[in-house]
Amino acid sequence: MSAKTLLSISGLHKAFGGLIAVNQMRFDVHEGEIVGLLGPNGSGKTTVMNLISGALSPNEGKVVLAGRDITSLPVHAISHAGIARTFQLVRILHDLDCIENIEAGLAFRPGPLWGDAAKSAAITLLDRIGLADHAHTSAGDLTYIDQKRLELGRALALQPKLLLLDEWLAGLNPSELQEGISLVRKLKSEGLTIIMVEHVMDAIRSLCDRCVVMNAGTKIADGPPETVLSDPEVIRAYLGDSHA
Amino acid sequence: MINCILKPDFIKPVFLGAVIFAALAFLPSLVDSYYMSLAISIVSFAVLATAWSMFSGPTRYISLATVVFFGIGAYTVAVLGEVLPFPVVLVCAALAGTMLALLVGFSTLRLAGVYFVIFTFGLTELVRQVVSWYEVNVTREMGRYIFLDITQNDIYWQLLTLFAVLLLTGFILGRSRLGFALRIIGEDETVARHCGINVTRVKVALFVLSAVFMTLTGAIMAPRWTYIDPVIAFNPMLSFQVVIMALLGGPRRLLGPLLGVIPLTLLFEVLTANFPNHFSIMLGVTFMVIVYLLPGGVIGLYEKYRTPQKASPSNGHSKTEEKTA
Amino acid sequence: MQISSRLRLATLAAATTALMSTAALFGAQAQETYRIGYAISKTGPGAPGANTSTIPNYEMWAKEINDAGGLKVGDKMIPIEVVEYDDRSSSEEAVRAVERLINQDKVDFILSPWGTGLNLAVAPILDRAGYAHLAGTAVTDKAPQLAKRWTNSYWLLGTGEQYAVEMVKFLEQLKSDGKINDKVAMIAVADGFGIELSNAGRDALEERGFELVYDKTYPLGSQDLATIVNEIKSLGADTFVAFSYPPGTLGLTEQARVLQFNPKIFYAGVGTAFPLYKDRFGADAEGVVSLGGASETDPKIASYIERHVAFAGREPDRWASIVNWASLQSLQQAIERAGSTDREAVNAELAKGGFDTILGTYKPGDQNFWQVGQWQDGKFVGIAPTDMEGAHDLVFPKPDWKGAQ
Amino acid sequence: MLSYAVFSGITLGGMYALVAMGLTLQYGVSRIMNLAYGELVIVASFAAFVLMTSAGINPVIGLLIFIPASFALNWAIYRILLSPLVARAKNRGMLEVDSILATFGLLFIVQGILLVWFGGNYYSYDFMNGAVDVFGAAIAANRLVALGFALVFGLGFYLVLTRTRMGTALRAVAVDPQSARLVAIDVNFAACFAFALGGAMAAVGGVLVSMFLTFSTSMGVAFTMKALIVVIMGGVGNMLGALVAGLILGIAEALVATYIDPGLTIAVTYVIFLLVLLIKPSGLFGRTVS
Repeated sequence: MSAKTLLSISGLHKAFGGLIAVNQMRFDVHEGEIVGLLGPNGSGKTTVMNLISGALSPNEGKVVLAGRDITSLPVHAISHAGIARTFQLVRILHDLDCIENIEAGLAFRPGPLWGDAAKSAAITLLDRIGLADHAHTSAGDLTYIDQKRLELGRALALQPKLLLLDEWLAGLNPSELQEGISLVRKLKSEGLTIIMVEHVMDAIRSLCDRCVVMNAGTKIADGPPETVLSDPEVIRAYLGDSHA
Repeated sequence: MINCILKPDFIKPVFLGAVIFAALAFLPSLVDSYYMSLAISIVSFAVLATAWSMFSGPTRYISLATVVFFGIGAYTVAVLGEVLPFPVVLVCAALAGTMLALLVGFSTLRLAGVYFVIFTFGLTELVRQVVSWYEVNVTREMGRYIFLDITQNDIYWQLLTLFAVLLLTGFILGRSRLGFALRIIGEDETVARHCGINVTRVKVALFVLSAVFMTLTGAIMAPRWTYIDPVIAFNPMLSFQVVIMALLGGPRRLLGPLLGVIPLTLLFEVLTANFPNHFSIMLGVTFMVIVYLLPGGVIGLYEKYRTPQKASPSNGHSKTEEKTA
Repeated sequence: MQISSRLRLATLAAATTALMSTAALFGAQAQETYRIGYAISKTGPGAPGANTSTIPNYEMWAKEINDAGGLKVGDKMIPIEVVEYDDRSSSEEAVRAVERLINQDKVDFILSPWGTGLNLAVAPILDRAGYAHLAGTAVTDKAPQLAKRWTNSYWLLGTGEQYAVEMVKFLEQLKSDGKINDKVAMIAVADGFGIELSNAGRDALEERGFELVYDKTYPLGSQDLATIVNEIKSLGADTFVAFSYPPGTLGLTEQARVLQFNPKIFYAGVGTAFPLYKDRFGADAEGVVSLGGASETDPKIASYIERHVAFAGREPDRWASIVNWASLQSLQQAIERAGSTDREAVNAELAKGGFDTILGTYKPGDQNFWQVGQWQDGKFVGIAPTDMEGAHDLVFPKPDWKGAQ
Repeated sequence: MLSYAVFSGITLGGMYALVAMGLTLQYGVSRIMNLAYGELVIVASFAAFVLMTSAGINPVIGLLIFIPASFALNWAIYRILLSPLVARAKNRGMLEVDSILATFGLLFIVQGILLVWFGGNYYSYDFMNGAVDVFGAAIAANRLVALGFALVFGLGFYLVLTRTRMGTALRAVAVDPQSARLVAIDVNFAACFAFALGGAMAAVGGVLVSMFLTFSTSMGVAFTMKALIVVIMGGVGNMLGALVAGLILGIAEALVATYIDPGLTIAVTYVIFLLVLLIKPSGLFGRTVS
């Protein structure tokens, strides 16, 4: 775990009107690591993801990727810098088929692929995420898990340094969940760095190297999953005072 | 790009299109000048509606600025027509249209829905007022005369060429990365951004491209009228007509607008020719009929046009990120 | 859904084509009538003007001729058949309508549309097809050149310059008589007409030693001119000149009345000679000066006005209507003189002139009508050119506004 | 000079506001982008003209007839022509496009009928043109009447909308028709009522402006566009916003005409309008679009 720091956020602050969603947030992510971003609903996890991916820009603070300050860059530039994401509510291009959905990721990255090269790369990638049979299916016609796979595939097509998964495992049935976990594990073994917002504890325990826990917009814990999950403050945040 | 062009699924439609356009070029030798003037109406509206749809189809921005660019083109000819050779004038018109489109594009594309609609309408009035003011106070010449030896047939051929170029551009665009980016933006702007697409730049590029064709249409049409003043050049009815034709035909397909332009131009013509004193009433009734009795005509196309996924009940293009976790 | 919508469109197109071919069929009927065609602004921004000075004249002319049994061509009486279109105040519509009149309806003669823009738009087409063009409502400084460019075109209302200069000559006389000071306030509508007249007026005024204390324009469509009148009121000009369109003319007069702005000369552009103006301001119209004028003591003119009232329910305006009527009278006489409906023969007769009209002996394009007129005792009489027969003396100074009810 | 410019600007702005208020109700509450709005204004102008010139009845008294008549007419327009569109629209965007197309048709029909009846001529009549001295500035009485109506309506409706049960219901429908339904508001009735009320206000505007403007059958579109600008600038559905936006435009026009160039009066209204749109797209008093 002494690998280089890939992502470093510090002093991150975001308010919507009077509501402070993220307050003085800071943590680092090292290369090859899977970091779980945990916390009760409304604690600001997705806002942090949006701040990292550029969908929102912070009021204060810094996001540094591989030594480069990417704070407040436009979304597409952050994407070019090497951050890809999936969305809490799955977002695919419904009227396009699976190949085209993947091509969307291939065609506009640095070192873009287009035409025949993109097509064959897309098919390879579909194979890797287990959608080879659906190459020409409209994305809107896929099952929920397949849509999630496709969205992940599109993110991978961008060849990111850092992948943000926002509750990517939520809503899956037990067997789908196992497939999902092994897919993410495969990605880690290929050396990809991942931040995942997740509520599924099995997944967190089996996948994450480290967890950052948020409550009411601030970080309350940071460490290996077992340590963090037994931290009294974390338990209090999730379950209320009486359980501490 | 090259190998893409050489593919049969590219060559075939282009070849077919070339044959059709070549055939259409012989129209002047077959019909009298009344039908030629009707043909000019159809082709000019075809260019305008197709160019409008090129930008508005995928992005769903309803622009009423068509006549701004059309008028700029017409005015360029009025100002430079007797000074420079006509092809050079056309280039100048295209440049003027590009400049204005860049300015408008970068400042307004963040407006959504009806605000963009009203903005573009306001822009038409503003440009008309500014041109008037300039002519009154600077050139002291209101109303310009265009005495160019350009015949009706010349105008027809020029418009036909412009339409051919536009369709070819649209066709190539549909197969290019830019066109693909536009399709993604039309589906989901947020995803497009996260895929690394510079959405603003793509939109502005398309806005400029469509504006250039509108400007050129105005430039080509201007010699037909001999006399141009701001009221003639910036008549807002033109923008409305283009929107309605494009919406009726279907703005998300390359040839869709043509399906609105042909029947509506002919319908207007029949009404004009047969009901000189009741044109307004007949036109109004026709509109009502289209809206109420042909929901397949407007609404069906509209659904296809505006809301491909049922998940976005709000105005399609202002999807915002979920703000809190 | 998609297929059915396409199908519907196809049906629509088919129906459209069917309708069009019937239209063409009607157009092709040949019979013993003289076919008069015109496309004019029945709707759009040009409609009020066209309805005031042109449409009633066209309709009344056709009716009077047909009531009399038709045009007397040789020894036959040929009735007039009218084909009319609405150009919706658009150049493109006007162009297409004229093409339709020429090629589809194959009319014998085409009457002019309303306004400078549309007359210029159709002029080359009429010229190419060999039709004469009696442009009744175009005021353009290029009128002499245009008449040369298109040989059978007649620019009946002449140039903007002539009205402005005639008016200024009048003012010069008043100034040298010591009746008015050398200060003039001028306002013009920002449209071709207003700008041409104000350009000519400015040059003519400055040449004759007047000082323009106010020289601005207002945008077309603006009726709210209170601030302009208020400012002008404070400038001490004895002469107020507005080259305005009817809504502006009425607005300016109204504000002058409200503000009790009483210059010695109150000149307001198009619209003053309209019956509307007298209806609106009643006795306060007295003394207001504008372009146009009519010699109502002339029995021909009096009869014309009377017939116009009977036909259209209102008086004609005292400027373009009169010139238009004279040109229509000329056309009738040209056809009858030619003794044939042959277009070239009629055109040749038109070019000869010498017609007996409400403007006296007249050739289309003659500027022998009043350039400056004034409301006097409920009549809009001609006052300049002063050497024209029947010229009235100026009522001077304009009586103060009596004010509204 | 300054005070006169400001006063005449205020009367001018009052007229803009007056003409726009009905549209802000129709568009804000009923969600109908009514392109035929200006035609309804003109219809009222013609009605006032006919009443004045043929029966000699004072237009202000005529309002007693025009207001209920226009209310009924607009009620019928909504019930017969527009409610089918409302019923079939799946979302706001769809209703917007539908209502634009339908009222565009209505615009031509109304204009066509007026044209058949009245022809294309200019119309104007003389009523209450006497000057009234307002702090040393002579202003025509009819304009002051129009300004008075604008102020009364603007402030009155603002109070009605914010202080009464009916007003709260209308505002609820304006903000969110779905949720309004949940709290037992009859949304259809409220929308229809607001549309009819907007139409009645259009008639008031039409009658009052006919006292001092020259009008013709083809002028409706100009009113629609001016009203639309005021509505969007003031914030859709906001009466007070319409009043303020109207006054701003009026005063700006008068100041520009006095101190810069009367040739720029229309240009300046559009410049202000476009700037407001760019800086605050939801209008001066509008809620930010979420």
